[in-house]
Amino acid sequence: MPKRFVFVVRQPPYSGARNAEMLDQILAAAAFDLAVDVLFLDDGVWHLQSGQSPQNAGLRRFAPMLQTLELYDVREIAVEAESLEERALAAEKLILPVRCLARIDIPDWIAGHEIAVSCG
Amino acid sequence: MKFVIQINASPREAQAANTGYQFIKAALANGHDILLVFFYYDGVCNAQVPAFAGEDDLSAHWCALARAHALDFVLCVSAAQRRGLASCEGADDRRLAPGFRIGGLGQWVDACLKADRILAFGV
Amino acid sequence: MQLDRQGFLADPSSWNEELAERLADTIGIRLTEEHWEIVRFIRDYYRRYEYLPNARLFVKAIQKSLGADKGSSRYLHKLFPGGPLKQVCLVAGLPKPPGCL
Amino acid sequence: MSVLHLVNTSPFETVALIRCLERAGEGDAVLLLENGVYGALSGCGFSAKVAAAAGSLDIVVLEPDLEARGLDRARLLQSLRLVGYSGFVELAVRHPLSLSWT
Repeated sequence: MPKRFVFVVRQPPYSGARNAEMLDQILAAAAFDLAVDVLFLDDGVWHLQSGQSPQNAGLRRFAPMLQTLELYDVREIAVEAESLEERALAAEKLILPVRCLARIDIPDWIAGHEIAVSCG
Repeated sequence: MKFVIQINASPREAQAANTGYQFIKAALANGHDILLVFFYYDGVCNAQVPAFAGEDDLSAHWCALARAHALDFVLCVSAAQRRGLASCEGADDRRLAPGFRIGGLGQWVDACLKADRILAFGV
Repeated sequence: MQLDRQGFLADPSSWNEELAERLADTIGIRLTEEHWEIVRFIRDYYRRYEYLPNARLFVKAIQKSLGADKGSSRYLHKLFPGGPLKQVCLVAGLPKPPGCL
Repeated sequence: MSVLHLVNTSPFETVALIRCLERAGEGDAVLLLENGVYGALSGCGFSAKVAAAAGSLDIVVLEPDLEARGLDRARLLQSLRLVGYSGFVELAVRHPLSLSWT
């Protein structure tokens, strides 16, 4: 059976080159037609906030890049429901369709993978 | 067991690279295999050679370890390019400490598929 | 037409179809409709995602959008023998993709 | 598959330790290393949470990092165990997955 990857994103956007580099690593696995899931936790969920316009801060937009997750058949884009709630974010207003997982179900969900990678 | 190790931090900013180094030594001492040490994010800075000697220099320790155990130390090319450690004009490994080479995420994925365990040091 | 040290268009906003022909000329390629299809594809990709794929993803993205015949290294190498992703970005007036040597 | 969680930041500086404990599953291990070893202290604001989690998790402290920081065993929560780098490798062997928390 092919190995299932999960990438866990906990850092907010605009964390320097890290954002693009974490996406490169996720997509590298996806490019091999592997089963790849991404989990946004804690401040990582801020990546999914709609309406980000960092141009006036002199920063590059990252949200469009994240949309390539869908293009390359990343299997599941999951977020933790509590992480959204704590930040007053609504799942249906995010920039990508996501699967919401309750905090209590996170350990079992992660345990269903063969390779876990922290992306900061 | 077969390990893939990812080093994500510069040796000058955090302890994580040193921890990874200690872990690899212990894993080898316990009879495990290290398929690949992949340097990513600021971890590519482990391949920089300091311009002066004297301070404890992890890159020298990495070199010795790579030589002693014939380990494969790969820097992600785009992470290295972003930090000025690889040129954009050709495969130029000359600015790297001996023992390190330029490679890509494809090698990391490949090694992960063959490995029993994947560990990262420094997020 | 101003080029950078690696032969890429210095000012991407100055790109137009006529410049594309001249850029292609610098790498010895005469653009056919097959070339244009790939050039338009990568410009559209970059406009939408503001990010360039790596070589492997590039092939995969073409596969999804133009079909398996065109989404193959062999087909793309025939069109752009010096490295499809790098050369198509050069012709399309886009930045040099990271990771390309 | 069980997870080896690595926590390498001080609980006085970040919430990584608490966030990790909230997502660790029964049978997982949590290794406190580097500045994360401060999370093994007793009598601090977070200590009760760590002690409670030690019921269902294997919470382990990397001894060389503890020594480096001049902390002796007497100041730590009772239920935690200490390992060296070999013990760290054994933990990685026992748990197929690993996640880092910063």
